[in-house]
Amino acid sequence: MERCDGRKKDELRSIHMEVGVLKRADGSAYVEWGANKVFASVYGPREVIPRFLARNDRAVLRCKYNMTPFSVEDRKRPGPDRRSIEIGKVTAGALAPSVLLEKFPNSMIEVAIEIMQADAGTRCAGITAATLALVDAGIPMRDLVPACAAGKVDGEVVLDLCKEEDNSGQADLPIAMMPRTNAVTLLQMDGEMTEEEVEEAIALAQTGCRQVYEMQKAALVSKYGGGDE
Amino acid sequence: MERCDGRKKDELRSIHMEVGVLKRADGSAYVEWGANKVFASVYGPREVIPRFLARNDRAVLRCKYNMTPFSVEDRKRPGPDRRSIEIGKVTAGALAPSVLLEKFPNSMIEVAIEIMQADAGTRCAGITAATLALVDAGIPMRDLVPACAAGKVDGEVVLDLCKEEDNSGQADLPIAMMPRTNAVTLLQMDGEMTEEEVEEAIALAQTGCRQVYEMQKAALVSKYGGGDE
Amino acid sequence: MERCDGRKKDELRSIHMEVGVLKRADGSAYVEWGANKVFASVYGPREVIPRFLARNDRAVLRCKYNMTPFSVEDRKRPGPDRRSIEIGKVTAGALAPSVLLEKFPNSMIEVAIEIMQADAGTRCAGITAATLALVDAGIPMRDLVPACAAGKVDGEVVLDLCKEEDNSGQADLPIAMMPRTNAVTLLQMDGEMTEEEVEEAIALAQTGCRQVYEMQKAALVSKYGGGDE
Amino acid sequence: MDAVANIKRQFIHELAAAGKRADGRGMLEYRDIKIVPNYLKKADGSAFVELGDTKVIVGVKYDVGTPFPDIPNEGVMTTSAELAPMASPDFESGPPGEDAIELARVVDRGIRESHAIDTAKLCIKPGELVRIVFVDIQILDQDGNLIDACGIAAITALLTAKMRVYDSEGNPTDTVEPLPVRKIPVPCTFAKIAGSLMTDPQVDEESVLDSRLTVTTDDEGYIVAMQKGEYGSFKLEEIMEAVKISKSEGARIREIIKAAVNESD
Amino acid sequence: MDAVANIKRQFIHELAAAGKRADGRGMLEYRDIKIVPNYLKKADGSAFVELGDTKVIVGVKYDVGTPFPDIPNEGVMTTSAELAPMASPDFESGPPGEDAIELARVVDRGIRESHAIDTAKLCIKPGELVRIVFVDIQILDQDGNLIDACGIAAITALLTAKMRVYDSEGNPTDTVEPLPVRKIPVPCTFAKIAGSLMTDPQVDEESVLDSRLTVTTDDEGYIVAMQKGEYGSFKLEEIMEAVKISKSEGARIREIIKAAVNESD
Amino acid sequence: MDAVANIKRQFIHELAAAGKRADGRGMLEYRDIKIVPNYLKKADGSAFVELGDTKVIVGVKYDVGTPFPDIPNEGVMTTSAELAPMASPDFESGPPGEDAIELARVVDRGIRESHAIDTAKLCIKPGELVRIVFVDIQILDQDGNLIDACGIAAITALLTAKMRVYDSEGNPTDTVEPLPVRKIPVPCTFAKIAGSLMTDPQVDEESVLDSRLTVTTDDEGYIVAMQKGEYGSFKLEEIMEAVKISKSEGARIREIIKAAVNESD
Repeated sequence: MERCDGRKKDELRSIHMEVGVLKRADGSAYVEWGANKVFASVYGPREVIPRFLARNDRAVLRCKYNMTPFSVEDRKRPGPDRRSIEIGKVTAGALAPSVLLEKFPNSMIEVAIEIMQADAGTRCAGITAATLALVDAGIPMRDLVPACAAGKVDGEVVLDLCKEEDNSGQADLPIAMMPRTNAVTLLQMDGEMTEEEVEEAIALAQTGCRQVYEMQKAALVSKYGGGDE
Repeated sequence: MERCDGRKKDELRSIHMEVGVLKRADGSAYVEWGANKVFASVYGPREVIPRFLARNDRAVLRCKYNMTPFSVEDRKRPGPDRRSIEIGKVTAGALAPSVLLEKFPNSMIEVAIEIMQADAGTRCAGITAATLALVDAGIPMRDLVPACAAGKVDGEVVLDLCKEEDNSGQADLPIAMMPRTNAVTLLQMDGEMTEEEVEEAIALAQTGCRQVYEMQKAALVSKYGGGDE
Repeated sequence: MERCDGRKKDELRSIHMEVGVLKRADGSAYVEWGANKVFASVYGPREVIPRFLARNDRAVLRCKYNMTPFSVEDRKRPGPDRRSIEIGKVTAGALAPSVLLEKFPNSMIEVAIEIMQADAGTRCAGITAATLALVDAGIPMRDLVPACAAGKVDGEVVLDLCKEEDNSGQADLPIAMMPRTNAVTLLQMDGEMTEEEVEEAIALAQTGCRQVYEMQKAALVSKYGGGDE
Repeated sequence: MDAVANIKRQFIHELAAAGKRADGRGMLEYRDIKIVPNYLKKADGSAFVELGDTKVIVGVKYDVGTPFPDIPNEGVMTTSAELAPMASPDFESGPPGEDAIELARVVDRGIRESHAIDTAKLCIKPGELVRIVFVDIQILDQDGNLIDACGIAAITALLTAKMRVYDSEGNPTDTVEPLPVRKIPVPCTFAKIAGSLMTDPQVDEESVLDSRLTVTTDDEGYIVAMQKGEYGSFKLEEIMEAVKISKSEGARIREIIKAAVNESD
Repeated sequence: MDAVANIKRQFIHELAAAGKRADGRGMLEYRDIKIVPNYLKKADGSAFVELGDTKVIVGVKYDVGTPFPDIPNEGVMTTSAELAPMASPDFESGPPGEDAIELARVVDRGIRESHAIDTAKLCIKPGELVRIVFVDIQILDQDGNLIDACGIAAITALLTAKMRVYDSEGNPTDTVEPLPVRKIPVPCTFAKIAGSLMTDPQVDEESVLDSRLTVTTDDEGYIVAMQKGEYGSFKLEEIMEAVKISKSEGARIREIIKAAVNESD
Repeated sequence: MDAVANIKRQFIHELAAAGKRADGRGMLEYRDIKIVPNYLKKADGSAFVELGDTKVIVGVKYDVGTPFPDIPNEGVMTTSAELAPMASPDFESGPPGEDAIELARVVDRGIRESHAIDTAKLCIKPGELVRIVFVDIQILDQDGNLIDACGIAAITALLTAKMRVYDSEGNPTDTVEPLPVRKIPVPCTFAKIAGSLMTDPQVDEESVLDSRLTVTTDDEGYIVAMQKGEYGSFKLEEIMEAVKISKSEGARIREIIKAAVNESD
């Protein structure tokens, strides 16, 4: 099979990561993933506003995912739409299992993901960047959380769909995971796949996650120097 | 005079009531009134949120009236419109005289009315159902509050207009009352009536309310068994 | 040069001021400035709501500028637009230097400006009226704050543009000031002017402000009787 | 504050029970009504109304648009009210709340149900072009009985409103004509305090009333709209007494409106 | 309250670890499903669904409008859900929050991705006129597993929906025909509690679950949508177990839907 | 925190009174300006600008729509800014507040009043079809002086923007051409602290400034927009000093913009 951009079926797009790119945020990261350009920031742990959202047994994790008006083909109206709100919610679900929220009761950790340019796979790029920003902010985590999608294009299961493949493909299945324990923390899927294809896609996406995981570690090392991470 | 659905001038549409139809709500009721299908729920007395609305001499009574998007001929956009907000307000005014709000200072009682299908007279059906839901929730009341409209169709005062009559009629006059004391707690009117017609319409609507009152009592008896109510 | 309404280049439109025109407001004023009709009210110092906006070293000054739907040629939708919000903000900045905010920590002073009829120069008329309303409310001030615009029409710098001049002119430059110290507290400008024209316009607007200042004092005297103000 | 409110409440209730009011008015006596028609010149119609110390301005503007499919030959009227923070320490910024909505809808209903505006004459080109009339209510000073003050101001503003004549092609001509207003609906609002009915409640009376009733009547004495407000109740006899008074007071106020409009022409 | 919540949490977790549930159901046992198709007559299609004590109503209405420029020959479907205050003490008034949005989008995705509606047949006049189908979800009683209840109600309401036939000019005729529905996607939702998977979580189970997984399957056994929810995680084997169960449970529920729809015809 | 804020305030004020700044800059010295034109490829025009540690991105997109009736031969520009929570611990989610609105409007005014865009050339078919240009400002890192950073980014993004050519029928052709930009307005912002004027305030300086002044100048040295901000005041001489400096600093920054754009072509 020939992919539109010449990649092999299990090949990721080119990915570039940078940690600590913003001054004001407590933690930040930039991820370029194919044509996707994504910034993530973390503020916190800090006071919960409004107060009634506070939990006395753990920190509240809030994730905001936003596409800038100029990130997509047709200008998007500023402000949250239903898709953005859903992605913010599943992003929180993808990151929470790894964050030691119980260490910071009555506080709030805020993750913001801004998509400057979108080309399929922004939620995976966003989760990947947000993980780096959490580490940059000094938030203790059980594991890094890489994310990656697999999908079905021309009847075949392939890794990391680009926009063109996403439009013409039969299914898309993004996941996030904690590689140390193989725990899948994000899983969505839309399209049409058999049980076997689903299994193949998840397994393939996991190999993608593992590659992203290595890049995350490298990006952190290049920021914070070597170490035993 | 011949009414479009064959009813006599002082005849109600067929009405069916059921008490305690929902599990989660503290009290609930369902009323089918002609082609109207209406659910009502009550939550409370409970904590007032936001706090600054609390009253130290009585409970706050909040009534929300909502039409589902599919309840009317042309789909209604979800969310409150000006009509719904006004009906919520006059519904609170219709129920409040009967509820012993002074028994529950610093608390809130919340009534929700959801119109699943609308065919003229939804506010009366809603007040009738809400009263049952209040009783079902164990909220002490001075009296049941039945509601019913009269109107003017083809120059004649008739009871309980259906949609077709409401559209072609000259006036509509919904009331609610506490039958024990003849106190009218809801009164609205739009159209064109002489002083005498207004008096006739209110008196006729009161006979309608008394019939609804009996049905309310029967519905409560069938739920909670006999008794001296 | 001939101005469209026959005024001289340094001549104000006719201005009428009245202090204390509303009963409920703590302070109020009405200003008619050419065809502009403007009411201003002041409430406070009073409790800050919501609480978290309170400042423990001074009063919070909030200014709301609003155009009624019928104040302009084409009906304006009710509610704040971006222009109104900006004018409210710069109005607060124009008045704040003069108000002894530090006398009222943990409190709030609220200025409302309502434009009933607009004909260029509403923000200056609003600041002029708001100043009178502040005095009427008994808020201590360092100085009155008159406001006035100058602009460039047919290549010449003139005082106090009316709507027709504003539409055809090359620049508009509204200011507010505290005449005792010559401190300019509002300054905006749009259009196209040379450095020299800007200087001329500000100087001319200042002469306008001084005339408005005298009218403000006269209006206060006629309300509160003579005195040494 | 609660203590003060209670004293005020008791004071007004005792007066009312004795058929008296704090400002010395009779129970069925309105405060002075002052009407300035055509108060504004950028609006197509307007009125400034004072009812005692209550002050309101209504501006009427029309726009041109497409008719609703089910009434292709009729123009449309829409009424909005804003309880701007200027008018009362109790009003807040933001979109209209339930009080502003009820106010606008009760005023609107009186005009609409009396067929005061000949909406057929608002049609420019059937099915294509009609006039849309916006009645905007602005409260300056809330000293009680906004419904009546705004009802008077709204119909006065409509009576003063002018509209451009369009030719058969739907193009505007140079001629203007009055907005086609053929009725003068007048709302009369009652407060029930300590079992007594009174008209034109002042704001302190409003703050302690048990129940409120508005009856809007038209030029021929028809009742065109009614609205019971707040948390109390009325007996049938009380309602009918209010209806009766509304007819006579409505007629009286209608003449004040007519005189003011004629004077301003 | 916190203490009570903790006791409930511990109780349900201990049961789950032992493969048991508070209401005595088996881990993979659904509560009773009761479907009333065509529950309403003003809607173009509707269904009332009870899943145990969870009660939801879905109404389908269509309107006619212009197509999206990039799909000129296809109609459009849009799904909305409101978590109305009636259904739970935890729901609040206001625009849909993230839970309502996720619910609507997961239900929508199952219908959309299975191509259940033949959107080409919603086209009236290519590039000019298409039908827009609104699927509105109303929750009456939230006793757990809203996704499955609403997914069942939505597809049932669509199956009962009728639409008017238009002639080649784009004018409505007197004939109505069924909405073109060709698939019955069924969502199956799992809760993971104390490491154990269970289907159809009741609301108390939802309040203490670690993680949630929904798998939507179609008539041919294809997986058409998946959604992991909440703050926990799943192993690949758990996911595949859920997928397998979804296929069989989906098939079972699909027959219940079909039987209910057939009965109502 | 209040104590810390007071110490910071006193420290910066004392420095300013002595003509000094915390980061060692001269009073009229800008931080480094770094411009990446054409930073994005999905936008029609874009720029990434760093002003010291302040980072902003502006994207330009255009759409095609109908002109305003009163300017049938002209396209339209609209500028929006969002102070996204990413950029500062003080920014919150939600619709633009007054700070974001002022920022967008001051940037917009400079471009609009200098007639930087030849809006006549945005017209495709007079009275029917014009281009609508959206300038969207996104703040990544708020380290002070957003107005200047965003003003620079906005005009740079416009200078890099391309638009499709339409034929006389109003149909898009394959050709693209630059957006018709003919001026480079540059805003210069001053803070007044302890009586001293300084350019390009850093965020700590902003937090303690008495007053702010922005002067926007164009290529010919005309002043095209001014805006005094915050709660202090200026003397005429201070204003004129700021105007003079704005002309020279504006010219200097204009060359940096030109160089960056030329380099990227």
